[in-house]
Amino acid sequence: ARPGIRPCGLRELEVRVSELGLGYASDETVLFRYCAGACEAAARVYDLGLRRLRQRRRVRRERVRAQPCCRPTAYEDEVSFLDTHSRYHTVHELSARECACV
Amino acid sequence: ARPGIRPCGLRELEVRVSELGLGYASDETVLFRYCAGACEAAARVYDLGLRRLRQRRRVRRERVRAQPCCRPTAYEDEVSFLDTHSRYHTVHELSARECACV
Amino acid sequence: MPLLYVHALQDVPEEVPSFRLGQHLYGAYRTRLHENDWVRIQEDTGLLYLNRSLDHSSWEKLSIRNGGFPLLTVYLQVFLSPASLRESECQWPGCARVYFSIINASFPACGALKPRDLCFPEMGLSFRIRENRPPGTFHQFRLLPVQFLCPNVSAAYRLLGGESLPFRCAVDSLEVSTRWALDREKREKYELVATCTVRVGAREEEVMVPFPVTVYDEDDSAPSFLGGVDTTSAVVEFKRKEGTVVATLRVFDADVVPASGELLRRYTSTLLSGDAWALQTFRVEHSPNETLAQANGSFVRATVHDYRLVLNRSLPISESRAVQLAVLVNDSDFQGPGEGVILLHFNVSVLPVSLRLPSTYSFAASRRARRFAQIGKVCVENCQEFSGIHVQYKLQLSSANCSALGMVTSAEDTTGTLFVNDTEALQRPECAQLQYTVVAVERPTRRQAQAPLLVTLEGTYVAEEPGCPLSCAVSKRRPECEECGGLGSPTGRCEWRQGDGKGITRNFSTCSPSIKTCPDGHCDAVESRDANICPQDCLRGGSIIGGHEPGERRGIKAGFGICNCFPEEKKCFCEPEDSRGPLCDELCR
Amino acid sequence: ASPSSPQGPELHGWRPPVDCVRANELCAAESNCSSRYRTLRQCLAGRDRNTMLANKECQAALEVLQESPLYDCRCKRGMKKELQCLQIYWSIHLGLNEGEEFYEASPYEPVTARLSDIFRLASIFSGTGADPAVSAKSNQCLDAAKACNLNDNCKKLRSSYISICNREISPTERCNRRKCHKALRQFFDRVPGEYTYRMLFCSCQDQACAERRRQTILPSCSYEDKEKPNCLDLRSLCRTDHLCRSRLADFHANCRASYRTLTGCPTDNYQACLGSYAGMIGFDITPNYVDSSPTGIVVSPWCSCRGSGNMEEECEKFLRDFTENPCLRNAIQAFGNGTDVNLSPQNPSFQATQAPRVEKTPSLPDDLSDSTSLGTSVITTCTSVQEEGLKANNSKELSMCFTELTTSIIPGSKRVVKPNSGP
Repeated sequence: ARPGIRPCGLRELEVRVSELGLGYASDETVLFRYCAGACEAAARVYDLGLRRLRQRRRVRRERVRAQPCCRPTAYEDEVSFLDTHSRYHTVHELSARECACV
Repeated sequence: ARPGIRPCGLRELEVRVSELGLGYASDETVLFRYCAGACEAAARVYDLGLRRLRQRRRVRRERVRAQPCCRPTAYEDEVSFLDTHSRYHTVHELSARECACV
Repeated sequence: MPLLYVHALQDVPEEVPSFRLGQHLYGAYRTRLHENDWVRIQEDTGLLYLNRSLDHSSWEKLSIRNGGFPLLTVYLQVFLSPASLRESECQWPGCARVYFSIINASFPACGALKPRDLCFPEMGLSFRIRENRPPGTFHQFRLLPVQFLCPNVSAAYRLLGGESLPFRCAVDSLEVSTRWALDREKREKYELVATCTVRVGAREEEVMVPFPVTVYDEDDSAPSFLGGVDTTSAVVEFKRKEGTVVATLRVFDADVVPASGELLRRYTSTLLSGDAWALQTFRVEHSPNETLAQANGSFVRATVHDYRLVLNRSLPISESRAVQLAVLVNDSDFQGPGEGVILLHFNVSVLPVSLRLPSTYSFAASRRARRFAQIGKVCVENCQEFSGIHVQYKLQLSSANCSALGMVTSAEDTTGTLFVNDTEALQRPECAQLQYTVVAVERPTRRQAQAPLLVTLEGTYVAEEPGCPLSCAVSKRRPECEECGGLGSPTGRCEWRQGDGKGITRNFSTCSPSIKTCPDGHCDAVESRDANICPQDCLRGGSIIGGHEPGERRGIKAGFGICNCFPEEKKCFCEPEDSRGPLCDELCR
Repeated sequence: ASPSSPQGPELHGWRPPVDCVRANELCAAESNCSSRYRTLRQCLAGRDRNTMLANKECQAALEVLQESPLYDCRCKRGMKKELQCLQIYWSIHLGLNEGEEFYEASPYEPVTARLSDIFRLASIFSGTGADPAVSAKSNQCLDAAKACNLNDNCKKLRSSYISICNREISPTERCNRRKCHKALRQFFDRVPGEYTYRMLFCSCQDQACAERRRQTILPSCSYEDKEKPNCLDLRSLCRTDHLCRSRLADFHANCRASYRTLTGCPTDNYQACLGSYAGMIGFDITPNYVDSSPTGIVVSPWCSCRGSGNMEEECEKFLRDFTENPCLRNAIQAFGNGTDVNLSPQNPSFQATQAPRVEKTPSLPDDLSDSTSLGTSVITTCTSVQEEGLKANNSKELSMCFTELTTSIIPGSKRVVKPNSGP
């Protein structure tokens, strides 16, 4: 891994609900957890083979991913907040709870 | 998914071992199973939120994936073959066994 | 009707054979089919004859019981009294089987039979005669049933082979006999030819068939020293490990019995010595091998027995003594004359081993060296020869506070490896020369050797590049490799080894702390102290992704293209050079 | 005891055989039979088997058991409780047969399936539709590997034995041979012959193909060893294990060269021979190709006849059953060329297999063998072998084959009396 690229893991960010672009008008701040980082060490022979076959155009032109993704493997159930019209909302699976290279 | 882009699933391809680019000089043919296809329907609130935060540069410039990947969730144990020098090799996790949008 | 003569050769001249038939007829796979109501034998002459016809119903009963084969093959047993063998114990040489194949068809006209069938049995002739037996008759050519059923047929037989051979065919009785006792050690196979001139009416024809005789062996040869050598001397010095072969002597035996299954049990070897210590310290290993020995211009089988004197336990370096051992070899089956026993002599000198180190050691090391960098090797005299000798190397600090180095012992080649154990002292200007004493201690005797050891530090200390991985092996391109250091690098910088690029090869491209020691297919004593030093050699229980050949129990023996590793994840990757582009282009968003 | 006798009405106590596990249950349910069977097992367990078998009680037990279903029970390859069935079989037959025979009756039921069934399925399974004859030009062994790799079950079991047999334990220990043999047995037991035969018996035009064929069972682990044991010692070792003993007996029963059949095989059934050959793989007696010559098909167990003592001929005869066996060679070639022998309809009821003694066909004019007149029992003289002296020689067997008109002779006289002249 070159300097600066951390391996895949859980990151945290304090954000206002309105920044999430979900359309809720709320000033509340929530903790947004997400997955980020490199998955270099998680590749399998599958990835090597798929990449080579894709390079040789042996794989049909479909959405194909020849490398693991750093993605959540578990989510936080829900988060609730009061909007500016004094109405409560609950949002499911907003934050990641666990991450892995898949 | 728009016409032509099939949903994420298992695909099969008969390939010669030498085509996999792993360095094995073998004429044997194996069945290579891989995951391909679109994951539109699998997005969560997490993805929406992360995409928006990345657009707003609120997420540091790291490898971040704001959309589910079509990836194997299980692999075939192993496949063995004889190379042109009459030596056997066993390769682990070459083929996908199950796929999912993660 | 006469069927055939059963002949018996004597063991001793005065023996008179007497023949007796078993009660039953046996079928396939030795199953008892029926009482023998049809065939009788003449007690004195051994003539087998049909005493009662085998009618169709009897034939059918026998055939059904025998499994309904198209060809009814049955046998009866002929016993030689006085041996009181039971029906179920028909064992050669006291009992033999006579097979009858009974076909449900009428006998052809004599003229229709081919000369070959009028002269010789259809399965051919083949004899096995034991050596050292008095001469006697073992065959007679005439086919009695043919003679009985085809009286107009006349057959004259001859045995070709020349006068020098031990067989003769009597002109009148057509009996074939041995002329003298056979000796297998002289010749074990005779490929004779029998001829038969048959006259049926005006027609006369000659037929030839092989007449092979195999001579069976007896244990009539005593063991002897191969090449006359019964004594050998040997020295035990550096090779002191249990199982070491100290010396070998070979015994020749002209016999090939007992066969391999029994030989080890019946051909015994006993270690003899007046010295109890010797009996505990050595053991004998016996391995027989069949060989070919020259006899009268041809070859016969014989046996060579190897007797290896082997260390039964590892010897401490202090042990020093001279011993004489004998191995009593006993061919227990040998029938004489005399004893089948010989004595092999081993004179063994066990020398002590003294530990000597060179007068002084001096090494140079870079102040930029990283932890576990290997500085040099120490080794007592002849250490490369040692086996079964356990020497431990230690380092004693002479100069007060510049402790930077460590010593580790490699069991395989009994050397000590000097390595950087603490980089903090390398940064201090006052630590320019590190003085130690290296001590070599042998277990279990605790004998020691010492030598002064001086390490001169060179160059200036440089702090580690930020963001560099702990292990050189992580980098998978030359630039990122050489701009970082890693555990085990003597210069503070990793070294890129450019491979030959020939498929899966031992010479794969990789980033290494020191190309001299890693990767070399061997996870040495220093490298095994931390997984980050040389995962290429030491990875164990992890996975190697990509074209590779695993090492004997660990590491990468051969790899394809560039191999890099992630020790924390216990993973290595071997990928072709051209796949160094980004793992995922826009297509896989 | 011997393989199934002609079907049809119960002739002289003949009954259709059941498997030995079932026969054992039937016997256990019947007090007389179960007590005698217990007695027989005690007789066999005794140190000196022959002495034990000679005593009255053991003899009585044998007599009773000859009438029970245990007498001619059989087993099936790959059946559930195959090993238990074989143990029961041998517990009976070690009692019935006095001592070791060169050829032993096969405990398995005769195979009726034929090679042609395999060819049809082979092209279906492999999906290649490749008619074996067409693919003769291509590398058949490589095609066979492909067919296996494309079938999940075959691929999985093939990969399993390869990875086990190819795993080096230490510099001095090449592999774990016991585990390798077990994995090989599982492969040949659980994968249909359409795949396994193609890998084992593919026909080759070049050395690379032949070497691939030789490598099928990873001989460096499953077959070769530092030294070659004596073949008779190897046979004895095999016979100490019921499964190995059964597979060897089955090989002899189905592959032993017979001069009286079209194909050289006892029942003209190449499938039976190939099946029993493959059945020995994964045992001490594992056979393999001795070299990678494409056309010269020579197979052999890993053994030699050195150290045979006086049993050298018997050892060489045992080895020839592998190395110079026309039936086995024809069967392998037939499979490789995609041909099976088509037999004109024989007397279907007469399915009995070949007698154990291999006798050359007596040189009788063919027509004579049909002109049988009842009441005259005919024994044709066709052979008189080793009529040599009894005591000093190894004349274990004197073989005579008789055609003889009914007659009577005067015992004791050297003179031979003309036929029908009466005493």
